[in-house]
Amino acid sequence: MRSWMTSTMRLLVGSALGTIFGSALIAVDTITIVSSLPRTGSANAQTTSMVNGIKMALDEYQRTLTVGGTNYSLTYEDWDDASPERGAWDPAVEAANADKAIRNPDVMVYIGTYNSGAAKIAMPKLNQAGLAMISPANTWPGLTKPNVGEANEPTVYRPSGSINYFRVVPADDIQGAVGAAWAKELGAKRVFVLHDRELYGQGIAKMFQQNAEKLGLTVVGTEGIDGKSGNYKSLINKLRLARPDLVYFGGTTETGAGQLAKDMQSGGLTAKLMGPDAFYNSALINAAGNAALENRVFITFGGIPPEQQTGKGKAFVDAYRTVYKIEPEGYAIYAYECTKVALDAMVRAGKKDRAAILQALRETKNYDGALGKWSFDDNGDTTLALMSGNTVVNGAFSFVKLLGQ
Amino acid sequence: MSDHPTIKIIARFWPHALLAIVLVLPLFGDAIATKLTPIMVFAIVGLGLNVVAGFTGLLNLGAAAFMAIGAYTFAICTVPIYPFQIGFWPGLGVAIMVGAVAGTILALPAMRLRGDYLAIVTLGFGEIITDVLKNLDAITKGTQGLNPVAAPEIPFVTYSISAYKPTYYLYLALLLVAILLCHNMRKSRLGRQWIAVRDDELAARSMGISPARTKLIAFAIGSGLCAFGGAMFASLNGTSIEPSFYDFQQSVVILCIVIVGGMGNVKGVILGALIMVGFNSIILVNLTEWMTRNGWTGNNVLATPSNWKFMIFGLALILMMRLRPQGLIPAQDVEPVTQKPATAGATP
Amino acid sequence: MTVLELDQVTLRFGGLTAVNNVSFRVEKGDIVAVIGPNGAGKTSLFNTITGIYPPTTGRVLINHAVVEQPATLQNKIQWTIIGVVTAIAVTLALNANAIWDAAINAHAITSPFPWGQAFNDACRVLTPSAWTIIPGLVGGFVGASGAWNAWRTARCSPDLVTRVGVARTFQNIRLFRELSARDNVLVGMEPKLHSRAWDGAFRLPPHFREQTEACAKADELLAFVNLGEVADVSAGSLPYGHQRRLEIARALASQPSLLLLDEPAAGMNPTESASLMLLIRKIRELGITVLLIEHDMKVVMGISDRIVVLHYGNKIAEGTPAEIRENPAVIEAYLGKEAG
Amino acid sequence: MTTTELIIQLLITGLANGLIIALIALGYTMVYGIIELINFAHGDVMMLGCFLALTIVGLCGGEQLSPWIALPLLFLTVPFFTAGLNWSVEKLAYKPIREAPKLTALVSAIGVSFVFINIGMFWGGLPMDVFGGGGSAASAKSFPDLFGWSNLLGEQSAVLLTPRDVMVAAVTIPLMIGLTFFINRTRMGTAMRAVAQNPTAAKLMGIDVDRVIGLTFIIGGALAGVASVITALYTGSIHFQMGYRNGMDAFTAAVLGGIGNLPGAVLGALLIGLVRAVMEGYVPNGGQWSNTVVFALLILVLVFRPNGILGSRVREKV
Repeated sequence: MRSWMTSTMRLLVGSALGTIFGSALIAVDTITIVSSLPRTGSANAQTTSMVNGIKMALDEYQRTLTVGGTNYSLTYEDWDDASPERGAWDPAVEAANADKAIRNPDVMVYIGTYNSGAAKIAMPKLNQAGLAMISPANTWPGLTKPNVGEANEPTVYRPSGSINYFRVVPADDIQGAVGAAWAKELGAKRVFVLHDRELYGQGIAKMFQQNAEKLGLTVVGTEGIDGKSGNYKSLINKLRLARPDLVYFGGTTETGAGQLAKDMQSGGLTAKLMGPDAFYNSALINAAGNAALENRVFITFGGIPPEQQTGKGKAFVDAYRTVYKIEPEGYAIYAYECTKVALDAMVRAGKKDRAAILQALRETKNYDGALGKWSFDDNGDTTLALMSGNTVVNGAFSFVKLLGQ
Repeated sequence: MSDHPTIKIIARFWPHALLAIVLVLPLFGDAIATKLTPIMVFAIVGLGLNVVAGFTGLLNLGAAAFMAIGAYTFAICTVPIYPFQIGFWPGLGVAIMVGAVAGTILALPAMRLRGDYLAIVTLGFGEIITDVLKNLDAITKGTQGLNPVAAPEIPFVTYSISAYKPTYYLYLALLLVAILLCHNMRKSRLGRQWIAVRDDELAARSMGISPARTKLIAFAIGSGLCAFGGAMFASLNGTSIEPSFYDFQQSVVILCIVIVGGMGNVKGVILGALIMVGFNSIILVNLTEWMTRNGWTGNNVLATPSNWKFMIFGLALILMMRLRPQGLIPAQDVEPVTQKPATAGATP
Repeated sequence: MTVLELDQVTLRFGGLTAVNNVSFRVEKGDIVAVIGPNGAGKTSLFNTITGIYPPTTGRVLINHAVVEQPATLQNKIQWTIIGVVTAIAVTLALNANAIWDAAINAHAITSPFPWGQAFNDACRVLTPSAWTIIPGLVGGFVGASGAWNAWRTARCSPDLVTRVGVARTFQNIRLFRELSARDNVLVGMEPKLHSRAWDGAFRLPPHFREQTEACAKADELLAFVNLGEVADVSAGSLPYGHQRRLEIARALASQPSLLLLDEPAAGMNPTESASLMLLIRKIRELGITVLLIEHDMKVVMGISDRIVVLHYGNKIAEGTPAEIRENPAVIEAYLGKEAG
Repeated sequence: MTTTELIIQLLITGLANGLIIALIALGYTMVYGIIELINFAHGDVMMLGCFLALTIVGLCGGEQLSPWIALPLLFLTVPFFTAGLNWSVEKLAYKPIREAPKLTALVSAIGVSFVFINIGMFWGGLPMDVFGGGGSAASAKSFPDLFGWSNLLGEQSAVLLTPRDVMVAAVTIPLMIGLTFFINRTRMGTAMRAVAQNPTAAKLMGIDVDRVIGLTFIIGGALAGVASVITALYTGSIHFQMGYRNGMDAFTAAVLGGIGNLPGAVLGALLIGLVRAVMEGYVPNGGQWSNTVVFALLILVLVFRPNGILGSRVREKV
């Protein structure tokens, strides 16, 4: 009687605490995958598409996975690392997400983050806990590569000494180089480099500038602009004074890429506009309209764009269109690939164990996924260096050529 | 508050109950502790703003800037890439001092300004600080943020960084110290000066109080506390985070912490921090997860729970102000600043 | 002995002359009343005496001295220091990136760090150029002139006047509504308190010593004005008559040598004003000189030693109550020409 | 580009941006003058106005719509909507707490601002072509270019003057003159000034204070509505978080000129527009310092003129 009461009490208290604090009751037959992405605020359009990608990957497995002969049900939790009062990722929330993931024994893989700044907070925590983290969107090179970012990167993110962080998206140093080479190919001689003074934008602008100078292009100006500014009409004046034939903007559609394209057009500037993968989403076309973009904007993007996909990539894009009735955003396929490679690693690990799964991820070689055939290198980076050059035609992204071959 | 006995008991004893809960909560697992520590940090920042906005009545819309100053000072003093590396405790000390000096510098030109002019100057100061932190990238590493900064440490005790309980109790102790200091200051001569200046500046001047000096002290102490909180936050996250984190939005959150609980009283700030930060990191998160788990979601923009966060947050603020315009703990319920000391006998 | 002397004081607001060339003296131990029709400039005169509006021309002498922060050498040094510090700060801030790059980022983080070398490198970056000097000079100028401007506006301010022993009450009661009655008195005691901010914050002995003493004194004063019962009630919730008396207690708390009462009997019934007269006499017995503005002629004639009459900002008469009662100019001012 | 041309160009962009800020600032400063509330939601009212404008344009044919139909259509609908919105906000969120401490209303305004931001985001999810089909609700939306790209000074001219620069001036300047006339010459304007001076006295004089406050919010909202149409046409894109920046610039302008003072708000706004134009359009790396310069200027002005450039000194009644 007594023991019955105690256990009931424990169950009640446990479930009460569970509902209050969100720690799910321990269920032996569940593998949980969580994603930590900014779901509130301006990145919402992009992350919604990414979450859709993750869900599609799980649905392909009917939400069950056989690992080492045991059937596990796959649960997915879509965590928000943004807070409404900030309208963007929030360090406190990201830290809490990481801690929550560590403390939930069912969580085997942490998909995220969207912002490299957020990754810097989650990475050391997850590293110590030995939980695998795969990012579909972080591109700051310093997160994985030595001698590219700050002096102490990436060792600061690896307090345990081993690697637990992987990314399926090529880092900015590759993209910067590819962008600069393409700019030269497009006939640009004078380039003006703009950035939005955010971690991502400033980083990639720096990479582009270094490579452009290496290739003999003249950088006629660099400028940090305000991503929240209402319009860039004044800035256009400065650009007109510098007479560039290509403007590179290290920024995102959330930090004014569309507005910049629009103002360049209305300001009578004929220079081309080049941007990184963060331009590659429908939000850019929504924001700037076709007229300001058509054959004026040039975008580098890791991997092959949806409409050029063949095989698994094409299957993903088609399935996405069928299920969600809209085009997938740029990062959706990466989120999808993250999830797929994680599930693959679990199967290869053969047991529900963080260390084993981590080891299996490290050993991922020649994975044949939606993005093509690729491996994780020793830093946890994808070996995928193939990028595509795109522009906009008729209100839709249009593939121009493959880059970085 | 209402005269109903139950409410009276709650009103009287909730701080004690809260303290008891907070003391034992980590025993139920680290998950909750990790969520409460940021709330403690924001409570300290709120206490700092409360000295300026609550006690002295100066509307400060730049509290996050002082947090940033604290976080970055602490980071510069402790990161391994710079030669200072003075460690956690000295770092906190320096952060408080730099914060206090920055507060004084801001207050100097702002001293003569009426309420709302001061508000915009502090708002501008906040924008300037974020801009400067971004632009001085040789020092602050711009948008990269500085890391790793010193982790919290307890003197003479060693523990693994991943153990959360020691940090939890350390931060709780620091919060209690901050609460005690604010309480003491309010009950002392300084507190009387602040409230006198807030209630009627001209009358206070006519009583021999120099409002400029009083406001300067309030700004120095308040900014020092905000910087203290900022340094603690940086230490907790292991990085100074990025400059744009300490923007106007953050200042608004801190201001809401102070106002929602009830301006000018210490208990109110604690309650405000619990509600404002806890609402987001506990209630909204769990609500979203619960809705997701029950399949209440879809691909429509309206059917995604996190898309409603702004709305819920905003409506909560409006309703809270509508139902309790004076804040949750109105100033009238607060006992007098100076109570009769036992030793001072009644005069005939 | 003269406690207060007005020497040809004039106060103008734009085109309006509120006080015009008024001179009179108040001797120690006197009760002096200032009367005059509405808008005669009485309250403006009080505000001039207490330093709220410095006189446009003329002087206010309290205990034979003008209360004003003098532009001493110390002030001038202060402005200079603020200017120089601002200049240095602006220069350093504008070159912070370069300095830091040269001094810190250029050196490997070794232990011990080559501080001397770092300092030299920093100095090398800061070689004079237009970019380092001009913004610094501008900043320095702004800093110094800002400090001067702040001093100029605070040169003559009520808190200084209070600190030399002049306390006042207000025509429209200005208590600290959210403080208790006792706290109001304690605020009035400010000029006599010396404990430091940290004494209170850390509860050091000076805080307790002073707190105990001051509270005892405050309770004594509250009892003096018959408010002993309501010491812990917040001032805003006291009845009107109590508030008037509390204002007096608060003013007395600074132990003034001169007390200015601005219409203390306003809104009082005859019984209340009678007890107010008693109170004012009791205050005089404490050795405090009283200057009051009052419309209630019964009070004025009953307690004043001397009366000053203002009309449209001009002093039209001065003398004992008996003299004023007979003065044709005063009668004319109050009742108009026909009656005179 | 010669120096003269450069200066003219900077003046054109600076003044056009300044005039838009001024329209929003007028709403801020009027509301502040009357009830001493910093109406944080004002910028977001303008943002919702932009979304309505885009919806209307979308319903009427998008890019193909002639500006001569679009302009009257928008100016006749959007200001009514924003005025109504502002008025209801006042009735629902501010009026019930008018007696409470000033900061209570401020938090309420912040709350309203958050709600509007959320509504703006949902609005962007409407399944219309102009909203990109509604698939990505949170992204910025392009506003159709109703005016074309011609340079009014001829294609050869180094100075660029577009029809939209002219439109900004042609709409805002008469509006401001009209507003000044309304405030200074009409009965209702006098009542508004009276309430701003002393609400209690105004009430005793038989002025319906509630009505005057309501009217102030209506006028402020209508101005924000006009501003939203102009902004949408001028910048060519709208976003659900655009209210914050526009609101902050406008608020700064209002304070710089002396809050509560209508010409002051316009002057402050033009000043901010020009400073930004020079910083962003000429000074090397000026873009990243333009906020700092604007606010440093504000602090400097307030050190020497604590009530703003045109603000009159408030003499406290003793």
